Amino acid sequence: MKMEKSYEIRLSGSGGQGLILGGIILARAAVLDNHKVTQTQSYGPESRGGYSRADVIISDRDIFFPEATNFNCLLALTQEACDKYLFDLRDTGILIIDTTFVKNLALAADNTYELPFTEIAQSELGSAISTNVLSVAFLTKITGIVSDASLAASIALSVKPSFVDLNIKAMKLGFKLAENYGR
Amino acid sequence: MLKKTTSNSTKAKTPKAETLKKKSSAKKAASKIVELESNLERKTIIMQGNEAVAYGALDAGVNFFAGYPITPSTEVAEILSAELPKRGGVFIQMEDEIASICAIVGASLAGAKSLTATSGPGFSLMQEGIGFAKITETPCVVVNVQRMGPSTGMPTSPAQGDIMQSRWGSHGDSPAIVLYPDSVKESYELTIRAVNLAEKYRTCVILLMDEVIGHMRESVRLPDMANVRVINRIKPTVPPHWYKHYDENQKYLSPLASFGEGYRFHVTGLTHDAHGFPTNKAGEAGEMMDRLRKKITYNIRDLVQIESHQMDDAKIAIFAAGITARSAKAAIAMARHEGIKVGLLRPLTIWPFPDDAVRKMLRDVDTVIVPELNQGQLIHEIRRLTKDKSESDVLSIRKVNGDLITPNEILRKIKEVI
Amino acid sequence: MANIPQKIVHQYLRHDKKFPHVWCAGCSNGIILGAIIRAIASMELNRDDIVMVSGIGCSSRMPVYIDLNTMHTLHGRAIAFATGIKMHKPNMKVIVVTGDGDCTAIGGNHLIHAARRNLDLSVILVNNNIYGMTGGQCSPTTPHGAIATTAPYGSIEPDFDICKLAIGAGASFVARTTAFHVTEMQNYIQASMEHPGFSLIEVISACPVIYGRLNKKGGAPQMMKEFRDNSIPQTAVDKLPPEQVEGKIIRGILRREIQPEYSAAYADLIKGVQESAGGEQ
Amino acid sequence: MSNKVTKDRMGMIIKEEDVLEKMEVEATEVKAPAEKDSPVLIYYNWCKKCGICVAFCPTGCLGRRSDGSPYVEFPEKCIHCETCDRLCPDFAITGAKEK
Repeated sequence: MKMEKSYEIRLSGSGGQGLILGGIILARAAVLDNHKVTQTQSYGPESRGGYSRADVIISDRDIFFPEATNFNCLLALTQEACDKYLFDLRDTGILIIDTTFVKNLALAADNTYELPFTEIAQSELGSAISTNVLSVAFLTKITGIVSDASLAASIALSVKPSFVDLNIKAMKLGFKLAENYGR
Repeated sequence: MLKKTTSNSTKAKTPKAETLKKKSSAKKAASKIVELESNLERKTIIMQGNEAVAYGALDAGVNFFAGYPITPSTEVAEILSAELPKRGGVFIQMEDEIASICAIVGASLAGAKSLTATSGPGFSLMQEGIGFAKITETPCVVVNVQRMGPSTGMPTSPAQGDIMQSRWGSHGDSPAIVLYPDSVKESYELTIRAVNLAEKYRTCVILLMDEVIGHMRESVRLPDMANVRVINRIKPTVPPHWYKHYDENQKYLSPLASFGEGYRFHVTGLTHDAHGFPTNKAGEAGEMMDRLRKKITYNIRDLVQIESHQMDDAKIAIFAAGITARSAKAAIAMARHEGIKVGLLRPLTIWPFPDDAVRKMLRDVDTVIVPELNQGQLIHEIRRLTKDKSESDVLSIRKVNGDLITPNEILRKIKEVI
Repeated sequence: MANIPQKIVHQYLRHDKKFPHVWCAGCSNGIILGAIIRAIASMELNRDDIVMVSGIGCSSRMPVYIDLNTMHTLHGRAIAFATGIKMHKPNMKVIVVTGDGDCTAIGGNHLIHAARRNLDLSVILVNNNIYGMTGGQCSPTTPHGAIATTAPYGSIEPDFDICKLAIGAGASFVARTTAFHVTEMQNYIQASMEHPGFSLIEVISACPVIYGRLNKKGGAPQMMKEFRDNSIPQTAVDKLPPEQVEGKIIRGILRREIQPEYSAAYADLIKGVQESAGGEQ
Repeated sequence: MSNKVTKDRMGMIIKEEDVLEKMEVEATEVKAPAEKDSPVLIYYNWCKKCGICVAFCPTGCLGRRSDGSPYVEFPEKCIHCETCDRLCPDFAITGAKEK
């Protein structure tokens, strides 16, 4: 992993998309890779809808400020989230957007990856429920921030036992999408 | 005293055999705690601040929790509702926060190690009960995961508005022990310390948390159970007729009997004499109030913990607690990168206020910056202690809008000074 | 010496406390305390295993005088403290002594929820229809039209029927008696302590110095006579024409049912959780 | 001997020691009946003279002095029912068991 001082990731979208769980999975995977990590979140009062974001900072030093301020990577699953946080992305940062909901990209970043994650989850996996894992797996493959094995182990530890198989399937699909992206 | 210490001074210690036995039985249980205790040596895991409080409480021997759901402290109750029955402890969801504090005080007098967790509005409701625990010298712990106020405020947003309330909130002016962690690991450690101090000093100890720390997940490696020191209350060793519920000794720490042990004492929220019976004689009332004060002031060296971060050569000191101290550390790293000599002083024990330590550390610096997520509370304590400095040398950064003070905001203030 | 009569009550009083006690002349609290003591004595309970918890008010001064494990707590919160004690030490008998204002105004929430949980507490609610200790303000049980210092023109509020409230909230043992019916009171207290579940005994009591004086009830003997003449046992209610029941204090055990008790249910939960945890290995 | 009376937190009057002393003095002034013959024992220090025992004694055994305190007027009338004992709010009357 090409680590700078620390690697800041923001997962953003709306409540119910499972972004906080996505953040936990990513953070736990980083722990399994022996990195130091903090994961914070902010969300509105509603469990479904409203804004939601999860920040993950991965570093090999002590992390002081736990919120992402200057992201190395931004995942945006809704138009509002994309509009709101895009300006805090570093110049060299990676932007990953879900084109199912993000139709209008105000500012084109250099490293932009566009895929209709929700649609893919719906058609390939039968439900939009694992959009979070699908997109986080895509993100980890693109950024190389955590190892594949750690992500798989983290998913197994973080989701309910009955959902492990579905999410592992989603993860593999995410990896595949990343490997084939742009080809 | 100036160095951050993680272990607590103690006399009592859990017997090792019991610890191991507890471990093996907990191992069987299928739950989150498997990850925590699957090895005798604990490994690094990811954990939330509130989870750390719950497991800290369990490791400290808490066996009674009464609480009422309130964001952002609910995870503590949720975890304990699952974990306490496994260890034979009691979890009860009460009808409100007032009932919760009363129930934990009642249980404590019956011999339990008890704890409750709440947030701003609930903490306000608990104040009368906290005063009762203090005057009756009953050990208990209140965890207050602070959120933005006043009133309902912003339930999922951080603020540090309860610093003064935790000290002065209960009517009738009594001393307080309040601890303030700045990380998930420290939440675990200070929860254990809070329970230990409550047992040792027979009072209600408050653990102040920031919403961000309560909900934040961090990679942590908790100490092995064998290294966790647990303090239990001193039990009376005299026949019942000689027992005084509020005994005097040089350190103002007195034995505590429990209901059902044959001591048949009386507990009252009225001003009382050494036996616990109501009195309105000025002499006895004054003695009681002195006792409440002195058991804190005489033991201040045991109570105060403070972290000194890069203060050796600092010309500017930042004084901050909890999550704001982490912003400050980030700002210090940036400032030092530019050659600015800044340091941080962070109280782990916020009340009693670490007067001596702060005074000593501030003597060597020119400027003090006090960032806090409120309208100015700690700043007054610092101004009180730095009489030789002018107003312009003690600067405040205040922010109450639901966002954290960022490292850049602190850095900007640092640059204003130089 | 041998001929000097021994009063059983005196053996349970704290001999080093100030007597005469704090209550006014003719106040029923002493009578009720005596009945509680006789109930405990006749049950031959070990007094180390009994806790008496009270809140704030005249009746709540009882614990100071009785040699048990005693606790005098916050206004309205006695039941909440008692819940903590009972849940940690389920084998102890927990008696709560409380007043009408203490238990049904400021502490109403704790009353209904303890009744709902059916936690094994014996709540002895001393109903004197007024806040005596603060000098005679109206309480939730001040009868409609009665005078109080904060209802100088007569109370316009309807009053609580505490027993109906407790039954409605799920209390499994509910009884009402008066301070005059002292043997009946003793029996009810004993029955409530033997009953496995939440029990509430409403004792209609006389406050001659404040309530009696404000409402021209006469002295303590007159008020006690009124209790005697103006109350009917519940068993007689059906046999009497309605006009003779109207306005009367109805005495008796109004509800007694065995229902799952909370601390026992919690003990079962612990057992179940520990067993299933052991079996999963 | 000052008649010092203080009020506690809720406004209830608490009698200080000197009040107690005063009552002791009173008690010696009232001549108690000869204990040996009396069917009930009255602790005058504790009696607050409410009159309940006199009012409810079923046989009229007890009488009331001019200051309001009870005394055994007709010892022979006592039926050892202990009504006075149970109804005394001040624990001041002890009913003797029948010999």
